[in-house]
Amino acid sequence: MSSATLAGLVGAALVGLGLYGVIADPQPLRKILAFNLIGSGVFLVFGIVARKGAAAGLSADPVPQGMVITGIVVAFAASALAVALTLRLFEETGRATLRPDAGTKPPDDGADAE
Amino acid sequence: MTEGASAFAATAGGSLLALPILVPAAGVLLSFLLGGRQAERIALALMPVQFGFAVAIASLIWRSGQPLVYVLGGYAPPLGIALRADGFSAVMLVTTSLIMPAAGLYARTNFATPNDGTERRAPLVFWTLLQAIQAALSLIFLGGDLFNLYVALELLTFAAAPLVCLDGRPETLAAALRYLMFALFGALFYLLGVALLYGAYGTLDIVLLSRQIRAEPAVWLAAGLMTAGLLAKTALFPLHLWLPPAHANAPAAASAVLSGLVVKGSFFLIVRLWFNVLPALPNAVPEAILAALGSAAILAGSALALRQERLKLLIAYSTVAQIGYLFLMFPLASGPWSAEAFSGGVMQALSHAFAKAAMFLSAGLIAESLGHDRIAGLGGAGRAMPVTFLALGLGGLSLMGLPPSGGFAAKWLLMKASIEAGQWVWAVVMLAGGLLAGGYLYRVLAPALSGNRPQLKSPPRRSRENVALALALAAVLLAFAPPTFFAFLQIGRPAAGAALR
Amino acid sequence: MSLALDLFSIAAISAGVFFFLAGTVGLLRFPDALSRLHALTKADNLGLGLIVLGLLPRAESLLAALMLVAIWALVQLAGATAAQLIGRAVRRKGPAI
Amino acid sequence: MSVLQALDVGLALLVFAVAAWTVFAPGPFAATVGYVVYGLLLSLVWIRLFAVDVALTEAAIGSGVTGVLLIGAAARLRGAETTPAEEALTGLTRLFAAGLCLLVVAALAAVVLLLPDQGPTLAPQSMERLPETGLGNPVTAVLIAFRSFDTMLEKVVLVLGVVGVWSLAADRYWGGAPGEARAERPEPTLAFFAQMLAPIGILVGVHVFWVGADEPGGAFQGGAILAAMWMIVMMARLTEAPQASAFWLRLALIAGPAVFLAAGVAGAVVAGGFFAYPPGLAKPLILFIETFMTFTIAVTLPMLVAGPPRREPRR
Repeated sequence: MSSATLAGLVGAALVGLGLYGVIADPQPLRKILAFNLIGSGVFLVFGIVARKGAAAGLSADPVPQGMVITGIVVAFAASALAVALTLRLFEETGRATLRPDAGTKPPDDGADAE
Repeated sequence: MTEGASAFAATAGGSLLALPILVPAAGVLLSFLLGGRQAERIALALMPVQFGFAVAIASLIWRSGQPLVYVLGGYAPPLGIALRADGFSAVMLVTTSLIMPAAGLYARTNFATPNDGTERRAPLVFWTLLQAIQAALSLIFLGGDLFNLYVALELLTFAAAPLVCLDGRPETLAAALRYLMFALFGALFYLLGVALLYGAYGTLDIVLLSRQIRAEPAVWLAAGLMTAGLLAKTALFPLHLWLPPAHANAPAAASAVLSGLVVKGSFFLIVRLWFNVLPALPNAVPEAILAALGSAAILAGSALALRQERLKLLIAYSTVAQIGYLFLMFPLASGPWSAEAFSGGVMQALSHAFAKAAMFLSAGLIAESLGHDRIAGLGGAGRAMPVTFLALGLGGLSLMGLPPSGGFAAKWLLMKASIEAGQWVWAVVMLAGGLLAGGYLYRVLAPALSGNRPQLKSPPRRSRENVALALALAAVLLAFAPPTFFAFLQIGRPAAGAALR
Repeated sequence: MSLALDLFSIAAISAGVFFFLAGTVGLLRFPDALSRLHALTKADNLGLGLIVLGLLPRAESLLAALMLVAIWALVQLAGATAAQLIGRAVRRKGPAI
Repeated sequence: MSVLQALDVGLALLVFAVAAWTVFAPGPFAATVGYVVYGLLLSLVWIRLFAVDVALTEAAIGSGVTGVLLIGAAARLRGAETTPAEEALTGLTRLFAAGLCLLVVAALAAVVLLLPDQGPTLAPQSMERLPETGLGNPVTAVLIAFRSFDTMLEKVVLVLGVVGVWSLAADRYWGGAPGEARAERPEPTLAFFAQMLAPIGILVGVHVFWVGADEPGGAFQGGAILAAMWMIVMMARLTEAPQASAFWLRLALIAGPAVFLAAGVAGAVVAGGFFAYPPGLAKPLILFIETFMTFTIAVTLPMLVAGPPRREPRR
């Protein structure tokens, strides 16, 4: 198995781990971490695609690499916005939770539905 | 490569396509730099310009009968990025450029900079992000490259999420965070699908991809991931949980834009994906799944709307239901009745955009005038503010699908297509949805039009009522769209060819 | 000559790896924060230093060799600062880790 | 199995194990520390994929700056670590979530294994058109020439990120400064470290940006290193974040996308198309744009980490 395929499998596993974290952990900060795991898994899939596109004297296709660099910067900005929201929510309410206040939504769709 | 060259022969006037993206983007940067009152001035000044671009693009497409194409930087796809506009893009651009100024004019009261020119938080953020939404939507409607469209999706998320919690109350913060999480999830899954498509075909250009796509595992997985991601952003049942609190808690002008336009952005991409990128797939099963989720959304959204105690939440849940109608076009839009179903779906997107924007603006006026938006406390309010309730009611016509309204035209077309296709079940769902919509609107309108006039905290300003009314009338006027309008929608629609297969 | 340099590299890098290993074991096994810190900083600095030393003869140019030394120096600086700060935090808040 | 393959497998297992730790670690703080380690390991994976530009970006932004952001957040969220009982998921939901994730992993792994060893690629086209740009690094050419539209818009996303983060300020703090005020007596160790490191780091950042035209590196990576230096100096409280209302700060935040956008529009006038570079002038123009982009990234990242304004503005 080439190191590229191995990295692709790691990417697949990271997407799965992150997805589990996003669904199963109710704390926003843990969800943000999990989102970053999914993100890096997705980037790794781009990475093996780039590596398998080695040609013309390049050891990896530069186009997906450019996309990953763009993606990493966007992912950071998204984390920053999510962190700022979480901290403000914590300051306002003393807790950090995604549950909207009771009454604004029916009781049957709780945090498990994320 | 010769084949590629013909697809990217720059069409006359193609450079026009870059402007509706670049001009509001420049507006965002300038507004943030100059701050204070300039943000509002720049935003409002650019709106007619944006309308001009949209109309110019539409008329160029109309005159040539062909989609417009523009290649950025002289680097033709697959290496570079192309912009493309077909009939559907053009009507969505025009619709956006009409609803934006309405929301802007309405919002001037809520987001005014004080007379001494001191910069305030909410106005600066609102006017800057409103332009960002405009830029992001333009890019979504015009983008011809799947990764470029990912950037557009993120642009839209970053512009829309902070608007939800602009007033800073804890429940709005939670709603915004939830919205952001769903949007991030959606964007990442979309991006994963993009990676797989690039890995399979080495291009992300929509036209080049559509020529090469075959039914193979990577494509199916990519299609599934991208659709799931976009559905989360469109809030199709059962991924709708973020929408009601977010749309109901945002300031009214922002709600109008979020509910009327922003969810249509990701819906537009689902249409692009299935009709423009993947028409070669045997897509009966996935399209039936989309329509089944749409049906569930119609029934569940309407039923939940019936149970709401606050007007804005009711309207937000009705968005959940009305989004469902959009997805009924999918199983119907291949086959001899495809043109009708496609037109019906687009008509639903347009009429809901106008109607829902009108209703959220009306609800905002009601909440400001009464000091609350509890449905139980609306008795007689229709007598105190008749124009507002007229706008609310006319918007409601479209939701119910009663004539004369764009919603009626949409549902009529979809129903005709489903009967012609022998797929009765969608027609039944549409009828049930119409009845339920009638039910929840009756709950609001019936008490409001009877009973004693309540004491208003402050009567709504006539100009703001007129803005809401104009949007509602636009939703009504769509019912009278001439046949040429439907012919225009078909320009550049690839499924027209697929219908022959 | 080259054989001698190779042997030198192998010896220095192996010694460096040993110090890293020892430091890691110390980090995991020592009972409290300060002694863990002690294990980590001593071993890491020495370990990295030996690895850099072993790599020096293999550097392609003088610039590359200087960069290796610079990396070592920067890690020294960062490691020393982090250790100082952690030590101070432990003294202030008690050794609860 | 060769030594290199064995190292690859070991690295893969390590990355996976640390990623699992960040999901399952008992506390958020421990999980966050795990994430930083994970980011550094990941940049090694990128090196093994021969994507050095990405490895630099991942180390600087994905692990470094994101790490500072998340650790800061975890520290401030201490006390909110316990999950209220009503929010804990039932075993059944967890099982369902795990099943769904396994399904996604299995499908993705299968598709990854099915990808051909020599896949479709744009490497030849990139190399063919690289000379027009005057650059030597094809990744930089993708970012600043072939797909410059993406990059410009992504810079606008960063500006929106700052607007979004600032929008979370309390009204009375609008226009004020985020982060901590400058200290009268800064912590001596940290201050010494910042004073030592910052000049070296700035040199390295500028170097990484400058070589990016021809070698791995560029505006993103260099900008991120410069950003880190400013963050360290602020963390040492030798200086404080500027006021959000400061005109120069706003100008710095938009300079990158604004210059990029202006150059793109100018292309329509002088080079026959939006975002086209006039032949022969491409390289100086690209370096000009990149200079502003580097500067803007260096200012934007610390502002995103610093959060919304937290002090009343001085007028």
